[in-house]
Amino acid sequence: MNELKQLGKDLLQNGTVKVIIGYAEGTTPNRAKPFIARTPEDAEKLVFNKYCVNNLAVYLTRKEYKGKGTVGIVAKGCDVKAIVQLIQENQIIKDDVYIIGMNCNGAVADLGKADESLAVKCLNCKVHTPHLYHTLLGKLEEMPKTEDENLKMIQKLDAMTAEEKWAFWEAEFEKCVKCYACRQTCPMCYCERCIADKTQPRWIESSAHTRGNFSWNIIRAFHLSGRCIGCGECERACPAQIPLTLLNRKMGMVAFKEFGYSAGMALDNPTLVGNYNTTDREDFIK
Amino acid sequence: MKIGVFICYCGENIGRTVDCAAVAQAASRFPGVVCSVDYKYMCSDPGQNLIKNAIKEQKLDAVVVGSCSPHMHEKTFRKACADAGLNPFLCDISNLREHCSWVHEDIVEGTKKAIDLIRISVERVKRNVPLTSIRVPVTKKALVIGGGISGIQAALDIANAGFEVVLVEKEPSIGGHMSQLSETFPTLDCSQCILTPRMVEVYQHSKIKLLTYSEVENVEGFIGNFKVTIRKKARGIDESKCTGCGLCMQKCPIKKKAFSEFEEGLAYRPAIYVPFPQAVPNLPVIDRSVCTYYQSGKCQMCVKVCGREAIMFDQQDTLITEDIGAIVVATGYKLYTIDKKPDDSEIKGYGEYGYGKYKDVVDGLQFERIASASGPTDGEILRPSDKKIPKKIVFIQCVGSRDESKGFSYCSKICCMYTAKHAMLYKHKVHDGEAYVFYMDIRSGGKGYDEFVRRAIEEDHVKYIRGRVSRIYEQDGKYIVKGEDTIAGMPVTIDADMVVLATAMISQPESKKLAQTIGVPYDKYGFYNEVHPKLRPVEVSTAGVFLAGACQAPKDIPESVAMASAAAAKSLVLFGSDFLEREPTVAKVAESVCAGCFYCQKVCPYNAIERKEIKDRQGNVIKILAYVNSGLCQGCGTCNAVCPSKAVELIGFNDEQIYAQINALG
Amino acid sequence: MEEKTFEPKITAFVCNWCTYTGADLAGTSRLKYKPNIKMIRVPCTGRIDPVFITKAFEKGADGVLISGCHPGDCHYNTGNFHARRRWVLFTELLNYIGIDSSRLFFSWVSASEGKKFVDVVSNVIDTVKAKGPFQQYQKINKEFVLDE
Amino acid sequence: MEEKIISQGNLVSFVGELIKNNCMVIGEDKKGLGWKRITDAGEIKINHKDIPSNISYKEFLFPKTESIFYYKNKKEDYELVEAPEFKDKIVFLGAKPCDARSIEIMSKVFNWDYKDKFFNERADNSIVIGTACNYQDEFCFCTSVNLSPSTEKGSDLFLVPLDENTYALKIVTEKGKEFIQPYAKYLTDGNITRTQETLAKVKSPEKKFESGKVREWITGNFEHKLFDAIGSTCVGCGQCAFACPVCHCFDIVDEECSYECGRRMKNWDACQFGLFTLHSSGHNPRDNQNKRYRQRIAHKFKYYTDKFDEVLCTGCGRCSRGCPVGIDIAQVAKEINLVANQV
Repeated sequence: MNELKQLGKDLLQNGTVKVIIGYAEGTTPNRAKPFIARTPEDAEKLVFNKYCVNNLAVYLTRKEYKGKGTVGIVAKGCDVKAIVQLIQENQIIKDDVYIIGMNCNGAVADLGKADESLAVKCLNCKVHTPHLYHTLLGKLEEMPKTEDENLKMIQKLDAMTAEEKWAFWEAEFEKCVKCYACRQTCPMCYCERCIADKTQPRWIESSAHTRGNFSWNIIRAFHLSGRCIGCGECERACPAQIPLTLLNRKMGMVAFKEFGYSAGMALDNPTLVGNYNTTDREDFIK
Repeated sequence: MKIGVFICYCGENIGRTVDCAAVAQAASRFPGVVCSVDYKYMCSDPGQNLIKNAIKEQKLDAVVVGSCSPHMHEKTFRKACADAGLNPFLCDISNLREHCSWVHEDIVEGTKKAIDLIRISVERVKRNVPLTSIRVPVTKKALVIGGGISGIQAALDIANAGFEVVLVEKEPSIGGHMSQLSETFPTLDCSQCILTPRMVEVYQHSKIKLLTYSEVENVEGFIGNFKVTIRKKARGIDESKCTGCGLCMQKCPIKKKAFSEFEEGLAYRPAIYVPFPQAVPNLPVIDRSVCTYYQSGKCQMCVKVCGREAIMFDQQDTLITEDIGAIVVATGYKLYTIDKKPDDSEIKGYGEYGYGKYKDVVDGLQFERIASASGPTDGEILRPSDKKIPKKIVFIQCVGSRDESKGFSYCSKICCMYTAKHAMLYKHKVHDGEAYVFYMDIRSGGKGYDEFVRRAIEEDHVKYIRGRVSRIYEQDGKYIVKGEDTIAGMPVTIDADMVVLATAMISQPESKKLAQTIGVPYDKYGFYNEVHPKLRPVEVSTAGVFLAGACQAPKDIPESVAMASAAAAKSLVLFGSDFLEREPTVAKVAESVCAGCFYCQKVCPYNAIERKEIKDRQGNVIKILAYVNSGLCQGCGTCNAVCPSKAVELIGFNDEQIYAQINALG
Repeated sequence: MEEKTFEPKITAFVCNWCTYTGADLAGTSRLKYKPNIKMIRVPCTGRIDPVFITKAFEKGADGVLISGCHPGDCHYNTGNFHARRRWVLFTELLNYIGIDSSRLFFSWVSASEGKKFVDVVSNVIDTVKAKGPFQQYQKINKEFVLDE
Repeated sequence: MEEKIISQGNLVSFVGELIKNNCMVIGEDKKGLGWKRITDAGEIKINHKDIPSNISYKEFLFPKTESIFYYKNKKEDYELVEAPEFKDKIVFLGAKPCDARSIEIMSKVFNWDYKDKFFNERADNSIVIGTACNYQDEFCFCTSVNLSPSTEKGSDLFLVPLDENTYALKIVTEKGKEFIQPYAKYLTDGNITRTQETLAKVKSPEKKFESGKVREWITGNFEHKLFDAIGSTCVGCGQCAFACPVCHCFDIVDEECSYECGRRMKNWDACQFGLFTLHSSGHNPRDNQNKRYRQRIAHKFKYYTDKFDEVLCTGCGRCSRGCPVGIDIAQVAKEINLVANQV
């Protein structure tokens, strides 16, 4: 990964970028963590490997970078999806980002464990090579084939009765502690004030009881419908291990099935919500 | 908070299924309610006085009236409140009649529901805020788009009332389709003769600014305050110098390269041309696609002959901006070209009729030119192929109209009449000729219209055959028309010399683009939609924009003119006051909350959401926020629903109010 | 026993121009329906936010009805088209969570469809009544009920 | 200190009887997510050699959400109804020393000027059955905050796993002694030497930093750029605070129950949230994540120690293990030590 360090150094040295949002080694070598390189010396610490699971696009919308020059970002395909969606939603300006695209062979689901199987998002990834970048680094390798247990679970849920579905989700949402790690790690949750924090009126009760947890998780899934780029950070961050990917991925599947829409794939795609077709489905409307 | 609740019996209308006294009693126990009364007729003067007095005496902060639908008396009660010094938007109507007493039978249940409804209203009204109507100034200048008869009429009416008009026409001359017509039904007076004086009047009118060969490029703003950008296309002529002598046209070496649009392709025109002799303005335009100078840099014959040095080859398009108060859209129609369409097209076309293949199969407008005294045949009926007089002529109605399988499902409305006219004109000029008309139904509603058709049949002996034509083919110089007479129940074959197709009227090809520019809704055919088909036929949902003529749907001249005058009248109503009063229920952005995702902008039907830049102390743009132009906003609230953080809220129907209503049900 | 006495609570969100007016027409035509339904008027179906629906369930609704102008008839041109697309997503989401079409209803009712309004409302009430109280939501609501 | 032996079988029977006596027995759940009320004694798991649960058992002392009182809307006024008193006996079963300490640490803040009845009702009714801990990973640092894997500090009763089927049970407090009295039948006499030998074998994690040094250093280095580097990657979720056994901040909100009544709620809050310090004026004194992370470190190692002479940390490592962006509090403290030593 010397090419990454070198590129980072050059970009910071020649002033192409102000900072580089990248990864550095975590507490142990089988971990990586987000890292902001500000000086050419910092660039020495940049790494990229299968432990780089975070979606760094979450940092792009930070206030400290707004209007302060170009920001470099080390981005996998899934991160680029987030970047594309953020550009579409006017959160970042395309020219203010320098994308160091990384050919990605998948990231480890559970950092620091002996079992290094890949994250769900990597199983069906269509962007091992990022679809938008300034410089592309890294090599693609053959990826191991893994069973998509997540998809199987979605299908299993689809087949359940309404009561069974409810029972499943009740057991999951009950666990929610409202730490909002799902929201905070999500690159698409950039609102100045989340609807969950709105107090007048309080549509979503801030208390972590089942009722408040239901409305929070339902509305969050709805707000992400057609916007979620499937990085899975919310689920990874959740201390209660609520399978949020089952929700967000399902909604992504709905968006694709109903409207042929995939979030973050192309800059000129019209957004899903915010546009309509006169022929949109309405068989559920009497 | 002091709230007054007023329950109306509406005679027995509410009282029969709702125990109004019990409702008032229950309401008096709601938190915040300081007075709760019931009365026989709340909308009557004594009833209203009851409200007014309570407001004054008890210093009420808000009022709930449990009565009929707000669509009935909201205005009445709001006014009563205003009269008593309470902001009218602090009055909420609870619909106890249409939504309760009239639809339920059991008085116990009806009363229970009425109490719930009042509770919802009380909770809502607690969150209402005083609002004042929005006053916006009015620019008293109209834009008329389209210089056909509708546009001319609208422009003249507005200008004659003393207001300025900008008339924009995309062609080099005004006049539109009407200027192409020979005679007009049902009077058979010469179209040019009645139109030309109007055209000249427009040209000479001190209040009308005429912009021909120009197109509307952009419309911003809102009712009373539009900012319109108009592209004035380069004619290649210095308008201030040209006298319209026509020498350039005569000397132009391009003789047989370009078909005349005005003559519907039945004649040629030079590269520098005035579309027709009576054109207004009488100024030529250079067709750059055929002019030798533009193609190869040579020739310049026109420059040589023009004594005024009026030719400007390097002239550029210019953009003109105008402040406009009202817009009349009168962009008219186009005729359907009926040739066979590609297989993937929604409209299949009529390849079997040979249009475009056989020169003597013409459409209605082409026949108008053939019959016109100023047309390519000087008014003699001659068929285009060999300039012979057709002895047998077939007219086919509903080509494209009323035909869902190949064309459009709507009726083009004027074809029955103009086909009868065509047949008559033909018979008047070719006395021994035979005229056949294939029709589906004869739709000749209108003053003198049916008489006109009867005249064609009875006096001029035009033969009407009820049925469709299946195909037309050429054989020995004749056109064999195969059809069916559905009344006789047998096939018909006519060996015609010429065929005239009454093709459908369709919307202008650019109609959708213009509609999106202005914000006019349109139907699937590209015709513009009025707000209400019966009661508001010339208004569109974008306030300050009115429709005239065939851009709305197929229609004939008298109807177009009437509609144009109506649109003019609507514009004049607007110009009658210096300020506009608008409902204050508009959306508003909380700037500290807005993240600038602009989903609101995407869903706004009125382009009312604008962008506002927030800069830091160094002048760097750090944030771009949504901003609602309250002049444009109509208050639908779609932005409010789609805003993920509810940074934009609809005043009058904001989240707090609706939340309170939902909560009051729990 | 409970089935017989159960009267469902239906909360409806209707647009001002079509369904609200259609309901007015049902009234002026003296058509009859059950009083289980209570309507909240909004300007346009485009204004209806999914949080209204979740909140209505939280507040004890056994069923929710959303109704507005037919596509193309929207008083605001396109509000209902945008609304419809969001509902496609939201119904799929709720269905996945376990709130299906026996609890959440959508309809287009124009200002002239007083009869249709009554049919829609009656169908909603009957369907929810047959389905029974929304026990699952009430269960998570339970801790909020103050014991007397 | 008295010491007894309890077999695995007896432990199950003991817990079975506790459950029968309506004790809330709180044990770690099977998935290692958190703690739950055990209803079947067969399910119990004394986790002395596996990774600690994601979330501590704090929620049973200081629930993630609880009602303070209920209110009823009256026409002119409100009627207030007290939340019901908490009377159940709580037994925390199998608390590692880093969990067992939490009640003592939190008690200080909940009994400082105002006596928080909600916490106290639960804490007073709690019995902590701790366990010696044979687990350690790169995130454990109990030894850096004055604890150790073998300490019985914080426990009322303390289990020392002697072998697969046998635990030594140390009776640590009077409260513990009183509690175990009725269940003496499950206990046999202990062997102190064997216990001591076992405890001596428990491996302690290396001491990573001096918490006192962190405290000292912060005093003079409030604006140090080190905090900027740490805060720059923090995403501001509350995972660390909510998983923490001793973080105790809460928020007060009112909630409607129905149209007529509502309740005032006490909910977990976290200093990493932007809203935590947001004034109603719109001003936010901690307007970025750097300041918020600094607050976390300062509260844990300085303010709490200044005021209560306790480090507000048990070294369980949950915050670091669960941090979605890999911020390791021990590493941060270590870095501060390094910087402090350079001066």
